[in-house]
Amino acid sequence: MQVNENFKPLIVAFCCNWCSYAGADLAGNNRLNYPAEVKIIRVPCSCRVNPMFILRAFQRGADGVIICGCHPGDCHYTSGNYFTRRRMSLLFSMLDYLGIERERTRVEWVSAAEGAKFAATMNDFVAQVTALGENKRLEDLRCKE
Amino acid sequence: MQRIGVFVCWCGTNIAGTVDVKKVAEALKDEPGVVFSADYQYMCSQAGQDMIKDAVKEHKLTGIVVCSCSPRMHETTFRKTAAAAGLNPYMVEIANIREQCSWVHKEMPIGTEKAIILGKAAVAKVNLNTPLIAGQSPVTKRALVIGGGIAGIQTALDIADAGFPVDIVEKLPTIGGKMAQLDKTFPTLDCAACILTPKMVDAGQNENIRIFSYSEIEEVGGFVGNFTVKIKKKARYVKEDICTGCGLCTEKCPQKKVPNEFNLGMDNRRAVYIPFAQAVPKVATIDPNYCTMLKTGKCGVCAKVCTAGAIDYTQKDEVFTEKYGAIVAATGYNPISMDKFDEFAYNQSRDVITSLEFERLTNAAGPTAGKLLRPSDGKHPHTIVFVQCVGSRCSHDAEKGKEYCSKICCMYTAKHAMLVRDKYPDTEVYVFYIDVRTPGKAFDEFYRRAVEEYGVHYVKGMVGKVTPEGDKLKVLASDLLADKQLKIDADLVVLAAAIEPDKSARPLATMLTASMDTNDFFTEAHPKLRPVESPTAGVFLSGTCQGPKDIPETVSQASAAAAKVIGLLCKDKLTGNPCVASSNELMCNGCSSCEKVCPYGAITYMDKEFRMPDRTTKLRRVAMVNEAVCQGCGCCTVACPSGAMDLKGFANEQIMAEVDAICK
Amino acid sequence: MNVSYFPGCTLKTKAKELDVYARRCAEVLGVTLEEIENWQCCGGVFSTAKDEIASKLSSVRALTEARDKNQPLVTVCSACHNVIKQTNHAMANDADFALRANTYTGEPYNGETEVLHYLELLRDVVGWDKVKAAVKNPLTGKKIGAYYGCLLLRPGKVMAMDDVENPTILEDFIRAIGAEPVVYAMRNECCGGYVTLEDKALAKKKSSAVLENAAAMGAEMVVTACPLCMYNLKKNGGCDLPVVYLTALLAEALGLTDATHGCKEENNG
Amino acid sequence: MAEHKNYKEQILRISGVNPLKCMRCGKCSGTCPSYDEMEYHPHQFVYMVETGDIEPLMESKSLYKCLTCFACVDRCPRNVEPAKLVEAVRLMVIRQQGQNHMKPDDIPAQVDEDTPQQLLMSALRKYSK
Repeated sequence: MQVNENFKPLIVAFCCNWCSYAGADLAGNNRLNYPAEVKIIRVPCSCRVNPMFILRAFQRGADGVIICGCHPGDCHYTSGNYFTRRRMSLLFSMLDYLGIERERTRVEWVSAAEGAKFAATMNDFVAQVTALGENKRLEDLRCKE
Repeated sequence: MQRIGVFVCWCGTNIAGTVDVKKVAEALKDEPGVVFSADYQYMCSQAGQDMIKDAVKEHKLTGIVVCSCSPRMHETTFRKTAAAAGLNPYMVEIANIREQCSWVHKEMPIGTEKAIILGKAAVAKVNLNTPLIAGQSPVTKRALVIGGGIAGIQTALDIADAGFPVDIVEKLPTIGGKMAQLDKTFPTLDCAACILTPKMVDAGQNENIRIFSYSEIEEVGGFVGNFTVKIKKKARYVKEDICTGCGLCTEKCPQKKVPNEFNLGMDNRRAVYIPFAQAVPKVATIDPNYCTMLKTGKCGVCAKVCTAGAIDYTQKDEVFTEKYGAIVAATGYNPISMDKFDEFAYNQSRDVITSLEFERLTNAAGPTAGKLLRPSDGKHPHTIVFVQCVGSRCSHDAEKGKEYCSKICCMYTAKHAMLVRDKYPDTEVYVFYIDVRTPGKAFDEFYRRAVEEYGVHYVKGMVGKVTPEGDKLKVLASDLLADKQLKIDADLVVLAAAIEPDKSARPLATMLTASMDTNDFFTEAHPKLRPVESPTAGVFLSGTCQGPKDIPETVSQASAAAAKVIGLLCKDKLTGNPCVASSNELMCNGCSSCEKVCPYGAITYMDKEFRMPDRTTKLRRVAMVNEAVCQGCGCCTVACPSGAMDLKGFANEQIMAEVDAICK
Repeated sequence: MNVSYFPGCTLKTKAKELDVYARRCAEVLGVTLEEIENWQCCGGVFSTAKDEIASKLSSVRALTEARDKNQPLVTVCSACHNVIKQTNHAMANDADFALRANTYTGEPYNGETEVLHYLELLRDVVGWDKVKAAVKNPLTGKKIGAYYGCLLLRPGKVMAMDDVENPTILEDFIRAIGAEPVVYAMRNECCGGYVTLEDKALAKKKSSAVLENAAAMGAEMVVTACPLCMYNLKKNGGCDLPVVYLTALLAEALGLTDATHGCKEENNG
Repeated sequence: MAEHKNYKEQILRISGVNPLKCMRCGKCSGTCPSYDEMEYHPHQFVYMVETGDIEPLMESKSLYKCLTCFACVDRCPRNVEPAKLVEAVRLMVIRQQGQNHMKPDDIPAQVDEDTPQQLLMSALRKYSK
């Protein structure tokens, strides 16, 4: 496989406001590095993430999408992350069918206390997506500049 | 079209160190809708805020983007600034270029590039922001305190003193908690009971305080200002209002072999019991696991001897619902199990005890009436070994114990050692320590007194093995400073067991939707600036459920939590979160998908008349969101198949715009 | 049920009764021990060095054979068990080690085999209830101290047989054969077996500390699974407390033989 | 000398131990059954490897007194595994040419009729290459 040494993937991370966004803040407080390719979008709860957002991201040229929420049982809204888990497993299998590898999508539970886990997760995910290379599927070339 | 102002903060060098703020301000200037862009050293300062206000007026801004620290830090600040300038506070968006950019990336070009993208995403979002007006909800002027230890008692007393009614729910038959079991307290050596019991009595007699003892929380619903809590009052088989606490039943009960949990199983109580003399409420409780009458239907001695007629074998658990404006968690701690540390032979010898058991052994109301006697043979111990840090400070991969320092052990061990030497000068006392940690007022002085005045042998090192043999405990330990392995024949070994949050805290946190750390301590809203609040609005933290603490710290936190509760209960109305779901009636097809996923029951359906284009009317079933109940998770928006449901402040369009801006 | 069986060098020579009784008792309890073909000595000690590969290959081969037969691998000797279980753990969890070992053997193996000590076989496969039911000659009234030593339990995370500091498996065994277990703290301390050649004085000190503690707590005999412990406790224990193999006790309880007479016979044969 | 500096690195690599995890509680030495026979004790092995002070350890008889009983490994609250360091240092010595601590010729004098085979086997494995 051809690997482009300079390839920097574009990663969209949806983080729930109560756990994972705070976990990302904690990673910052503790100065735990992770690649700048990760861009975080704040949502109130991981269950706010509409599959449309993910499709849109891939359409617009994202190489990977990760959704982070509270650990099961710890959702600020009691049960939102359970919905996320079910919705995303369906969506990811559909994306897989469409040719977007499973490794490009991920759901991860990161609590507000897990800054280190946040950074480690992002490092791992970026490495994983980088290894896959650029995502061509679903991409709408009209959206590229 | 919006008129957006962009304000890029340097945060001193926190942001400016890795992000070229001038370049960011410059790059965002040409984004759609942006009419003003500037940078400043500290946007959150008064001068910075004034700069925003001036720009709003001067450039007739309709929206604001602040590129600064996390919105969790200063979103409220900048919303207030906007409001002061006459803007709707929800026309502000924050681009987090500190925690999620400058602090995690090291190189200036990379940090700058990312900051620009985050800024663009925020601009894209603000372009679609609409003014939001928060609803208001009334406040139930009653507080709930969960846990009746010193933390819960202090919180309840302070709230009650301010004139608000407060309920304490305690799972045991009496309030008092761990402090009631302690003998003396460091560093002043005043007796725990002497300072605690007056507070227990105050709580019991205060007209603003109701104590639900022997009770547990079953269910929590609602939100800040309007919690609905189901409380289960367990059957104690004694009518609380009639029992006089005379204790006659507890003397006559024929079932004498029940391990006494108040003395940590070191002696026995009866099946009907009052935990200790100063219990509040001073009411007997029948233990259904041991009561012969409840188990076999034959006995009834307590009912016969009770002159008040308070015994009621038919009593059932009772569940009732109360409404509260605020909830305080004060669930406390327990020493960890010593099962994983049996190299210290805790399970093999009765003369290896934990420090809490030691408290009971030296307490005048304890199993030995305050005489320090060995549990195995009742003899006076002549050599006592204290082992510190048992189960504290363990690494994660050791797969036993806790990673944190339990904080109180150094001081109580110094206290125990000192008291033993004071009362029994013929006793040799060894304390094995890794570090002696005594940060606190008069703490180190106290520890030094134990060494210098009382002659306690402090040994830097750790006990590796305790071998019971004959009536001795052979203690093998290292003395690191002398570079020796010590072999001590001890009579009593006391383990300073790590402390952990009470097991009831985890299910409670789930009910409260309050977050916990990996050790099951409640997480505070901010580790420094909001240490007594949970991130869940209306839930406050008191005492060791938030982290290891000694008594003075617990009491300070308890009072601080009370102050926060009082501040909340003083308000007549609370301004809610306007970022709630709303349904577009014209698109709603009445399918009920949203209703099924809503955890709050905030969505109801109604039949509504709609005018059709042909001027007829049609009755359609449509979703309605109760804005006071909706918490804004957005789950329904994804469930909605017709795209009718959306979330204010985090609308589909807004998030899509952010995605587009990032992926451009 | 058939299981793979790794006897080990000592069970074929100095500790024959450990081997013979293990097989006979297992048969009575419905388990056949199938000896691994062409097994090689485990090496007697597990090297913790990550770059020691060759010394662990005999274990890998035995494990691979058991895997191919789809059987758990059972050992009686504590040392063999320790070496094989630790090797298996490394094959499953240390990818670098597994890669290098597999390069030697040429047959990919990644720790699939379940390694059981004879005691685990009794507890988890046979079950104490079945052992109890098979006892014909309960050792009622005998006070027996269980001697775990170091090899049977440690390192705890790898051996994962029982609680390292508060084990019960041997005590449960003693109860199952009708005797009374005596708990003493030195039961999971080392007898010093490995240094017997190097430093006899140290071995004596360690063994006698074990037996003294067992005797002080009222044990009338001590049971072990390890030939090395057996040798060392007997030779260097400095105490006339009898030390017996667990399989000998089991055989006695199952009515297969009288423990003391049986050993001699088997050793001579 | 350059080669010597390499010792620490090699020891850390073959043992897989991170001595920085040690909080210096001394429990390993408090529980070591061979403590009295050792010149350098388990906690000192950890500390001295960390500081790179390895030659004294390599010259010490302590290397051959460790019983490999793993008490220090299982009881360490920080999961440092001192026994693995002792073994690694020992290997650094006996892997050098002519440095076998026990030679086959030394053995017959120590053996009696009951000596189990595994003892001979493990002694050779532990003390020679």
